[in-house]
Amino acid sequence: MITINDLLVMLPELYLTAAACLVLLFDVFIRDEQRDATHWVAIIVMLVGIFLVIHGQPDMTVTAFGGMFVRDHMAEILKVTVLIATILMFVIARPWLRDRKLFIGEFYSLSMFSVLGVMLLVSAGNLITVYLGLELFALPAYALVALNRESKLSFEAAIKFFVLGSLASGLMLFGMSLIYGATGTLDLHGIFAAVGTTTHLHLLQFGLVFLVVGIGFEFGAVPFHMWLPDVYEGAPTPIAMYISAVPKLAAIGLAYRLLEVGLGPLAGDWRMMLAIMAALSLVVGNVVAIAQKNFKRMLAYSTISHMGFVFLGLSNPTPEGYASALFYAVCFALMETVAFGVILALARKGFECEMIDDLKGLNRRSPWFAGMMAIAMFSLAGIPPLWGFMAKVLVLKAAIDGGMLWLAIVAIICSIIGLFYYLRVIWVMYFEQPVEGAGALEAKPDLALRGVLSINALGLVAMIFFSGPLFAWCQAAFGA
Amino acid sequence: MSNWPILSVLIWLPCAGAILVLLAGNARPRLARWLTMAFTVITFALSLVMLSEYQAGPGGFQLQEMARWIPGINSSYHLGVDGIAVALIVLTTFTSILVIGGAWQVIKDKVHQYMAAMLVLEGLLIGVFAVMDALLFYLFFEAILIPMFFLIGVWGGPRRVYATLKFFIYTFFGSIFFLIGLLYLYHKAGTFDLPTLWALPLTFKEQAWLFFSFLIAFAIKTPMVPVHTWLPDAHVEAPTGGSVILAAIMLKVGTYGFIRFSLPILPDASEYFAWLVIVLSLIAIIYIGYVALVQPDMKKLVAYSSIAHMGFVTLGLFIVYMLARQQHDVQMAELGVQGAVVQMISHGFVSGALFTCIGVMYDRLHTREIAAYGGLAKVMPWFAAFWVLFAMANCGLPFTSGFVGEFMVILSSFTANPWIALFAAYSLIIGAGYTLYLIKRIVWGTTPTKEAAAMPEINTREGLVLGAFAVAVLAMGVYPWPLMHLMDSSVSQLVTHLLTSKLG
Amino acid sequence: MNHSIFQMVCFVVFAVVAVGAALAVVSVKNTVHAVLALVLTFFSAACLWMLAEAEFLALALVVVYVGAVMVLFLFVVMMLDIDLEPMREGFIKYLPIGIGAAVIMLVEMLGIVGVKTLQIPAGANPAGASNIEWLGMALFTRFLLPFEIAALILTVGLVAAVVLALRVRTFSKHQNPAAQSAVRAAGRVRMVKMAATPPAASSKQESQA
Amino acid sequence: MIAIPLSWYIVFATVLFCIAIAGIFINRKNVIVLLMCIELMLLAVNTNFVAFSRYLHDPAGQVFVFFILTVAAAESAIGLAIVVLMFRNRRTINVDEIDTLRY
Amino acid sequence: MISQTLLVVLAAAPLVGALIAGLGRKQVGRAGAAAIAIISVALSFALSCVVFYQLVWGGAPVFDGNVYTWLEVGKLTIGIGFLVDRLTAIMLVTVTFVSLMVHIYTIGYMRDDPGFQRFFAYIALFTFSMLMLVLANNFLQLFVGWELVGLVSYLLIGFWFERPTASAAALKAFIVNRVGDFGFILGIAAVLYAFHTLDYSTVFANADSLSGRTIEVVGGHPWSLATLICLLLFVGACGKSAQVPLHVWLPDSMEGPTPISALIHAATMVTAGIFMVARMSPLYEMSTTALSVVLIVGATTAFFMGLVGIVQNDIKRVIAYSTLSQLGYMVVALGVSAYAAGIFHLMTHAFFKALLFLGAGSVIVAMHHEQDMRYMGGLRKRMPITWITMWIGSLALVATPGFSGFYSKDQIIEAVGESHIFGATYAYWCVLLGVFVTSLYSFRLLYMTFHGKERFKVVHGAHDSHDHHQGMLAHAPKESPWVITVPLVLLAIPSVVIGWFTIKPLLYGGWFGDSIKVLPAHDVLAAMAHEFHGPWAMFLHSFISAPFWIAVAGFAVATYVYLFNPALADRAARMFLPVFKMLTRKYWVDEVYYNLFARGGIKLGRLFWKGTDVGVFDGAVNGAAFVTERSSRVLRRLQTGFLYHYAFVMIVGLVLLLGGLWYWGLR
Repeated sequence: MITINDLLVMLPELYLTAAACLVLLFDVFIRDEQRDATHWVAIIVMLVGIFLVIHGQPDMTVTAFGGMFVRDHMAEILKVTVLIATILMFVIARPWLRDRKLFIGEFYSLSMFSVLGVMLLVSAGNLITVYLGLELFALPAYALVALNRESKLSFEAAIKFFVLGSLASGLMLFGMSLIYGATGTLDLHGIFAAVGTTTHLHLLQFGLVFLVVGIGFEFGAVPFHMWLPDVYEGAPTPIAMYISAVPKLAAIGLAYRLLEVGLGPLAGDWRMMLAIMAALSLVVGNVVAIAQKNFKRMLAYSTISHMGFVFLGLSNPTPEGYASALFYAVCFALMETVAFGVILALARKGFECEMIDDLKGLNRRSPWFAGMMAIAMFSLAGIPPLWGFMAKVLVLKAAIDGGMLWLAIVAIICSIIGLFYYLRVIWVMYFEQPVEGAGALEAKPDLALRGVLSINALGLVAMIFFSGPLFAWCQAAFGA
Repeated sequence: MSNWPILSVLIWLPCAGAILVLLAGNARPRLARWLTMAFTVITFALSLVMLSEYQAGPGGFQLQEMARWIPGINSSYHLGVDGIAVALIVLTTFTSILVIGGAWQVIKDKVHQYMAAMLVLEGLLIGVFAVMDALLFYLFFEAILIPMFFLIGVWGGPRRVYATLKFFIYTFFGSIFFLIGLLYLYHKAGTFDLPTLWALPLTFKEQAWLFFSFLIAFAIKTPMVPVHTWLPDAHVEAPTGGSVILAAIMLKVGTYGFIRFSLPILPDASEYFAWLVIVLSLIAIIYIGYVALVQPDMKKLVAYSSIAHMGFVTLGLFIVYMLARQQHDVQMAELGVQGAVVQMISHGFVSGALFTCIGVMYDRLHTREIAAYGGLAKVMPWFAAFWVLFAMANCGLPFTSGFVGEFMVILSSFTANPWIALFAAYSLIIGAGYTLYLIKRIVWGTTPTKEAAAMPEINTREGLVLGAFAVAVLAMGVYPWPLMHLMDSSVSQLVTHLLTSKLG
Repeated sequence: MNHSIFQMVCFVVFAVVAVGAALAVVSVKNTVHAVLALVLTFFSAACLWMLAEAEFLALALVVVYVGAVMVLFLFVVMMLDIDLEPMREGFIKYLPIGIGAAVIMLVEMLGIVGVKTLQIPAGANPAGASNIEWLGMALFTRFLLPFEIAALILTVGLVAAVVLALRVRTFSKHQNPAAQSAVRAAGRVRMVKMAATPPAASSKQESQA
Repeated sequence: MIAIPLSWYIVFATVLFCIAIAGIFINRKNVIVLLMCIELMLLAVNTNFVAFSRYLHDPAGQVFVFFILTVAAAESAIGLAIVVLMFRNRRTINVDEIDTLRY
Repeated sequence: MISQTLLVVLAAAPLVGALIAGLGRKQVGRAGAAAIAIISVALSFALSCVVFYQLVWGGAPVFDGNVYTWLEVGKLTIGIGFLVDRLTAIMLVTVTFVSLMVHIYTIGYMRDDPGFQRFFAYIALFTFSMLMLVLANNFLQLFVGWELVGLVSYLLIGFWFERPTASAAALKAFIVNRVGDFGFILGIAAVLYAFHTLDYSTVFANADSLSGRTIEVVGGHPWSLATLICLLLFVGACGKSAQVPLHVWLPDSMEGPTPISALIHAATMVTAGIFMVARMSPLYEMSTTALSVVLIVGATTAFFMGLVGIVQNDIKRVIAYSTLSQLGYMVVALGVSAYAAGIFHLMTHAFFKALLFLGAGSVIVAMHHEQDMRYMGGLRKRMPITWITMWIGSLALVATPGFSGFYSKDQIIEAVGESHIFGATYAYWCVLLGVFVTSLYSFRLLYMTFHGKERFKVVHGAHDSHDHHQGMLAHAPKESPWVITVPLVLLAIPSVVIGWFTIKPLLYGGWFGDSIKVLPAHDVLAAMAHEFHGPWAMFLHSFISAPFWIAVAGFAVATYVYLFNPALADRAARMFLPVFKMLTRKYWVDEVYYNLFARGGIKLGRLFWKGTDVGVFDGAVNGAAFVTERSSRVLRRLQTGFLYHYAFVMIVGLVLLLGGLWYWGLR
């Protein structure tokens, strides 16, 4: 029976559903000049969402709707991070959107629906909810990527994202169908329980491969990464920022739900697959990023390599391993927002600050933004004392503890290669002179943007002190 | 024991200072300079307080601090110093003052950023020497790269991009293997706390793998042949202050790593592979000596000479096993280690001074080509006197600091094996060769150009900086006992620790 | 027995038609034909589902897919006015690769699954309940949450499609709710101060009229 | 009572699935055919679910199919909207010509 | 009792003087610098005399104490301290006396030099360094002094740093000395290895323990530890005392101002090696092999370097080769365990060789820094005091009976005759023939300089001593001022008489006591003691001994050739051209060294730098970067931009994962 308790458990989601619909409606009655109202309403809505997620969080895992919905600490962390990342996107994107006449209410409502999808996905307790959450996240994302109708690149990115995304979800569904056939249930716990007794283990393993492919796509791991660079480059920059941060968090939830909660007993199979994908991602991502001239595209390849690191954590199917992967994903999401945030802040009407060369001499024009970008780059490169370093340490540790020393070594060698392109960004900003007439390098005077971005960047530094509590939180999420 | 966290203050005070200096902004260089100077001087004073609070007699790790950091992986904010660390910290704070003084009017562009980078660097370097947690050590160990990267890149020479990248990626390359090694150790021990790791039993195979993962990191940082090529490039492109810090302190981080990690954690592998390090050290001493001989660029020459001198440090550290374990001569082993550490400190002063000298010349003529100079003794007699003094210290003249460490290492290495001493002592000849050949070309002789003849004598500020270096160099040479006494207990504890095999 | 043979024959026939139609979908030159082939595939598949006693879904497939989605496809195909001639270039060239990859995949899939071992005896449907009732009960009890999410997805689809495809033409007449709601009395009615007496000329005209 | 072995359904679905996938990368010209291939793929998946559901006597599979159908409809809408967008921008829906984003 | 304070003052006074003279430039002034330096050295000299008195006549015991601890590692302690015994005392007096003379002399010699103050600072510093060396009570401090004198020598040779030859000579001197030090420090290391201490007292007390101890330097070949130690230490002595094959620096060191040649390169520093070996006598006595090596090296130097002196034309170089030769004599004495004789010759040589150098300096000043004897001649009338004192010095040098050099050198020759160790016969012939050679070049020098025709021209208006034409002088040479001549006279006196007074106590009176140790088996002096009946008897006896007549022969040849028949010298040179060439080219040793070590080193360095360092090490690094970048350019091409390729890649990934599962993973 569905009771009021079931509804209370998923209060944040219910709230957000209602809020998103209201924002959609609200915006209709708003004139273009008053669009700021939508903006701030959306942000407040999200902030309240964070409050609800944290405040209503029970100490232990709670389920609702007969196990369809699971509310646990892992979901909590992911939801909070996703909400934060989205708020950051809202704040940082506003001037950019305004310059490009994209400052429309649908941007906000679609984003919120997408976030809702992620929240449902990471709380899913059933293959059906997994699938629906995924689609609820993905469909608005396709639309958002295509949002800039004037752009020649936007729709191209969207069509690639859409076709490949649909292909991936089709593959995943195929896998789900096989798993369903082998276990006779769609409930993740049920599947877990049935793995031991099923007579169709091969069917199960076979389905597993398809699930892994779907997860790999969501992460953007090689060889299912092909969409990623094109989408990053083609999508409007705020959306690229969103795509870079949120799906990765969703994917962590997805991977944990499917692989551990559902198919934990098959860890021996899937962790090898993840390890192989990790190694490929690390190599391809880092190596190809070196040749990139477009900053967003470079970040895309860097993302691919970072997903390799996340897999490093996942390849150790213990609470520690998952915690490190979660930690990494959270950290990664917040690093990406800084990197994208700076180029968003520097972009102007008719000038996308997209090429790495556009950043030349930034330190002379806007030392503060150059500093934040430098922090982001060093953090992405995993140089201490920045947050990215802690994340790297934790996943490497997880891999080594999991007996994947070879993978850890591949990872570090690749991160050496990766260092090159991160440093290039910094040297372009600091060691080179600004291009003549590049007045655009002065950052936007938007106070909210500056404030939020600064807090985010300084957070990357400060987190070295607070990694302990966060990691403890992540560990607690997986019952360690 | 003091009850206030002096080590933490030492680490974080300069970092806090850096923030203040950054806030001073580009428009107020004077404020930035004075603020920086104030912070370095206060830090130095505090380091002297630490020196006085450290009790050399009992040795061991003192002034310990412990706080939770990342309990999830049993890594804590654990600080503590032994005699060796105390000495190195004081070296750091002392040199920092001189570097700031040296850069006073030389750096004109973005003064606040330069000064802030220097302060951060100081804090981080102190951190490296003061930590007792492996992960924390790694954190500081690597973090040094960031300010250094900016120092070379922003205020450096024309090929700075190549140099910084090479420097950064090279050193990162090494240390990342170190990280893997640390994580493996964690895997075995379940903690990053150094004392636990020192006591951790390890099989020989594990030790061997870990040894190489550590070696590659420290060898690059030290740097040892054949992974030294980043150093000359980095030095040549670095601004004077960067060079000084790089040579005087950063290189010590590598050898300090040997002392803290390789030797005590992996005694058996270190013993087994000591020959390798010894051979590399000897190659550094001789081979690099010859390379230094033909450098047309002063900074490169001194940079190569640094590599050769660091060879003595690694040599002194690794003959320990031959002495202590194979010949049961603990006395000589201690002499070797002590010599290595003294050499570290001494090299800090000497190379720092030499790079400062080169900086002074560069400020006047804007070239580092040896051929562009000559007859300094006539043009700038005081400066020439400093040059000769530091050059002599560089080739190990007695009563200068350069002599003490080399002397001790050579003495103890003879007992290990006369051939090692033979090759090491070759430094006496080749070291004198390249240093005095340099002196002959720039200090003696006649001025090659009108510009070179019109160089003004050093001003008071430069004189003070060089004078401070000179005092340090001479004091350490004439009366090294206080320094050794400071470290004696720690060194003997280290050697005692090394005597026990971990193989059980 | 006859009954079961009949079922098998039916299955084979529909399956062959469905596969053939599917092949046509990916290979025919004309997009409109491809859509129609897809419709045929769906029909055949619906029949197969019917054989599996999933009557509701079979019907839904026909109604929803053939009736709505495929029509949408056709509509778009017609609307876009696609040049058909160059559409086939390269098809033959890449066909072997495509077939090769597909065959390898097929072999792997069937090989791993071990089709022969895959035997679950099919029992009777639960007594006393039709397929639709059986499904309905599940849908609105256990699967209520997904049902709601699905509703949300449809909403999103709607919104997204509108955002993307709606082109606001300047000459078209459309409502602007924001403008409508922002209307105030002052905006609607303009009070005009007028002279109490009309000008003489106009009164003259009036009088002439 | 049905007499058709489960494996027949599975084989059928698999064949359909492979055709759909092959279609995606054989087709180099028309984006709409890509969308149709995806529909085909989903059909294969649905067939699987239906069959399993029937043989396992579990309604969940068929419920899943129901949702897949729903989502697929929404998906097609968005996909076609993007295609329309593309056609407006480029006056073509040729897959071969959308390679501005590369390397 | 000798107080430690006194010794500290003794040693530190010159250091203080040096610092004040050197650092206080304007504040002190030229006269002030000179005064301070001279006063400080005079103080040292006075205190040295006090020490000498206390030790010899005051009955004070040997002083051995540390001033402060220099180094402490575990149980090993090395201090800076003093050991004052009679050996030290005699060195102290000699060093400070000669140094004082040179200080005074410098006032005149360097009067017009802009580096006047610097010069005083250097020589005072030198005195300090030498005192450190002499006073040392342990090997470390010995090495400290050893190197410091090398430093000052370097600075002083390169004093006129604007001359390229001077700075080159300075560099050469330092590096060749460093080669010696290289051996020396290894020797110290060996001592530490053998005794676990560096204190003289302990080492010498336990020297016996060396017998039979071996060390395997080369696997399977145990070497005597004593021999190893002694040979390594002797390498140091070779460097500092300019013995073959490390002699090359000394002739070149004449680039320095003449007072320096007198002080450092004749009287004091170069004798440090002799002093050191004498000091180490307990160790050397443990190894006959080492003594033989010492003997042979010394003998070779004594004879062959003397030969080179015959063909030199530079007045200072003649004396320099003479110094080499005389140092060889001292080393020979050490080799036959006649340490006392070596020290004795050291002392007498210090006086007369300082005298000769200062005399030469006087000539050079008079000749406006013209040093080539071919442009001199007939100076005796113009500068009589110099002339006479130079004659006295030369007579002492050639061992004219009665002069100080006679007593010391004759005893050495005799001692070699008495010895029976390996190489003694060779050494005997060398030293004997060396007497002839000494006589020949000494009188050649006198004749070419002071006698015969004046070969210089006085051209008024030709000024500036630096770029003059050879043999052209602006003013006629005249006698030097009193600050130059007084030291000459003061040095001439001991050159004549010191041998007479000191031979008996020093050689036969057991005067050195415990500071020199000789095994009875080696003790040639003891054997000679039976035949010694006092200096007067020795003087008389000399006229029937071989050395005297050999010296007379040398005198006769020199007189005939250089005074009466100068053309004969050229004829002889042409006749024995190969020999002549060999001597003028100094056996080509310089050329060989230069090509082998200097140019060879540069070439090797260039090879290492360009070849190995840049080529291999850097090449590997840059190559790795290049390969990465290239592969990046290639790999990015995979991202073709075509949707169907992307899908294809995904499917390939799927197929591969499935294949992998099928192959490895199925259970």
